[in-house]
Amino acid sequence: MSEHTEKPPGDAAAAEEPQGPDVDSLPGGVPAAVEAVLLVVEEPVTDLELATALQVPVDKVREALAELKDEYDGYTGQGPDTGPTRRRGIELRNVAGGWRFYTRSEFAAVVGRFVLDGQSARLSQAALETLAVIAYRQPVARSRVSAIRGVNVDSVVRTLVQRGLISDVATDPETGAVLYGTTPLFLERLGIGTVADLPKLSPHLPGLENLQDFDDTTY
Amino acid sequence: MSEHTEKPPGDAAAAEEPQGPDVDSLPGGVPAAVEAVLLVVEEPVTDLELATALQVPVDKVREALAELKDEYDGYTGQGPDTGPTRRRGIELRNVAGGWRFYTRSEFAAVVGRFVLDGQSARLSQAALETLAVIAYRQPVARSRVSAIRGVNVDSVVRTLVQRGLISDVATDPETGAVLYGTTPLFLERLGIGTVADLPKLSPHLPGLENLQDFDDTTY
Amino acid sequence: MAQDAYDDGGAPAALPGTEKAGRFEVRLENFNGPFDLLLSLISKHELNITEIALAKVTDEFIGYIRAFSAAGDSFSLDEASEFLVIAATLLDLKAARLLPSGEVEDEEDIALLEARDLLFARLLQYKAFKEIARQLGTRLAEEAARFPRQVALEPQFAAMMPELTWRMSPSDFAAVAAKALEPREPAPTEVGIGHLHAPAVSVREQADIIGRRLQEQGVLSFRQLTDDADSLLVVVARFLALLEMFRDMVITMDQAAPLGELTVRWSAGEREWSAVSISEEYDRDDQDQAVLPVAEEDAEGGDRERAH
Repeated sequence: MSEHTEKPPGDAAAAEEPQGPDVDSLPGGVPAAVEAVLLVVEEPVTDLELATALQVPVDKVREALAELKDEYDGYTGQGPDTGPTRRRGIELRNVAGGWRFYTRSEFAAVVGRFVLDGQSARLSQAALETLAVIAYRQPVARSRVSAIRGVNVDSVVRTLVQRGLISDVATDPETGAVLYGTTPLFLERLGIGTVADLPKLSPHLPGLENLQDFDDTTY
Repeated sequence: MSEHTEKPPGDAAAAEEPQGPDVDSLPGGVPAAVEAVLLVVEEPVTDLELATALQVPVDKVREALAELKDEYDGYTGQGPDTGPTRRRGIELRNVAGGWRFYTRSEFAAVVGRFVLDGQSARLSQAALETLAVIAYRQPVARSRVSAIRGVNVDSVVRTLVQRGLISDVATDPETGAVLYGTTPLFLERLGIGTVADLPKLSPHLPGLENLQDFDDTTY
Repeated sequence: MAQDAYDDGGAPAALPGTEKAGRFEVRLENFNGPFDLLLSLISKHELNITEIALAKVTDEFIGYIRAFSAAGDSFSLDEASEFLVIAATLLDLKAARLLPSGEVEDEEDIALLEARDLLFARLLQYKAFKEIARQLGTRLAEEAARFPRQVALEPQFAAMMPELTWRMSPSDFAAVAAKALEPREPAPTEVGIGHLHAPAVSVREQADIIGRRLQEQGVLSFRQLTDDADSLLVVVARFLALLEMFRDMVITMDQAAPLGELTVRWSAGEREWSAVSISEEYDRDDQDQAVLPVAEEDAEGGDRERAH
């Protein structure tokens, strides 16, 4: 998952790892095992990754995730073993294609004091507009973003790369220009699953959904 | 740091008027607030620290901690609002005078499998370069490393900390940012005695003493 | 549809400039780029493609550029030239309106009309992104209230990590450091395509050409004045030149009907007139020879945006 590590040759370590007990038989079962893994993840983790670690079918993981999410939200608990639960200070969310624990936003003021590096600084209007253009036009060259915004965007693009919200994702085969796209961190910061979940642009563009037609025509 | 960013008002606001809403009135109350804080703390946190942050009497925090511990263990839930709960994969433990979440030991095999998956015995190029910047610029804030490398380094820095090659060595007196430096393990791996033994960088580079000049302004 | 589109729904970009003590000022905190300015001008006049307000906007825009020059060191030429790009497009627009309607078989007419459509499409698009950006900002702020768990691994798991294999000598490591610390050139993200652009066109030169023609022949239509123009840019430059000459009161202009033929008449008789007098706003010998920058890529130097 992480780009900063390389696969060890043959995944030997994982293969040799002793099987361990069947999670289903442990107290708390699959949901508890999922919870345990979620406690150590550093970025959203997919149901498939969880199923691999737990060695159970992915359907069971999905079931457990849905159940946990409801539990943390305080909805469920009508089963034979569990009663209704209290809404928790922890939220289980599906963002950027995976699952991760977050603190609930009501407690931001309290929690913020314990987070060392704080949340990153807010983006300027210029950075937000540039980010929006890149998000909806990706993969896109800087010159195109610049044409849409009507100003030079070089330094804003640099800032966004540095903040990890966008990255160069490809090279234009014709011009050789670097093409930018948004990162998983962008999705996470926005709390959405994929780029397809971005709000629709069309309500803001009466009759001009087919933007490609004209923004390819640079002047 | 960057001209495109503004200090989040949250920081200042939190510092100046730590009032916030009364946690007791929020959904989930004190236990939920305690839970939220516990999710983000690196080090065990004491009941007194929690009480200060939450602005509630320490007795209430102790009560909430005891209740939470039981809940996570699957014992409680006899109150009017809550029924019996399932034993969770997360454990709330009191260690060294403070409280912290741990994965439940039954799931060590599963968690271990997850942690090991994708781990490598080698550092990625990104990790290596980040390590190099930190080694030659220490003590240095993550934001500065990110500025020098031009990309977001958050997750690489975490990897390097996890690997024991760097650690937080100080706090920037002005910004409060964590400053990183290399560890004795790093020196050992490289086979040198002290940081001063690092080879001098070639003369075509701006002298280390001048590095401030460019990375504060150019990026 | 067009009208709705210009309704600056809840987000009227405040007019960035105000006349104050005879000097032009730009409130930089409100200013975020040329399109922003154009949008504000347009919403102020509730611009409609077929309305005369377009001329007003154009004039006002030219006023901006003049004021920029007059303000001297407060504004970089970069900024002014970026405005000029927009101004040129606006002038395309205005010029398009001046061409006889119904006679669009002329390729140039079509080009001008397309330029108009292009500009409005661009403005609409920009406005859409502005609104979306606001939504994203709100969303990001809301999300910032949630903190993900991000803590070090429990020691038992950290200990499970495979032992690091380290084959690097101190000098290898220094080489990595040298490379990583090297000041990076701004990434050459695009292949230079400057050579593909039409050369810059000087308003002064064009003024000289049409000025002489008008002096010789007395009355000419805009069509006649531009029939030898080999590019859209020349047409634009000549139009700019006409505006300047009009200001200098050496010509009069007459248009019987909206979109009708524009007739230009030399009104200065034998009076001494030289194109040199009109040039300052557009030709800045000391700084930049590009009079009408053709493409955004030409813009160089730092970021000219006013952050926030």
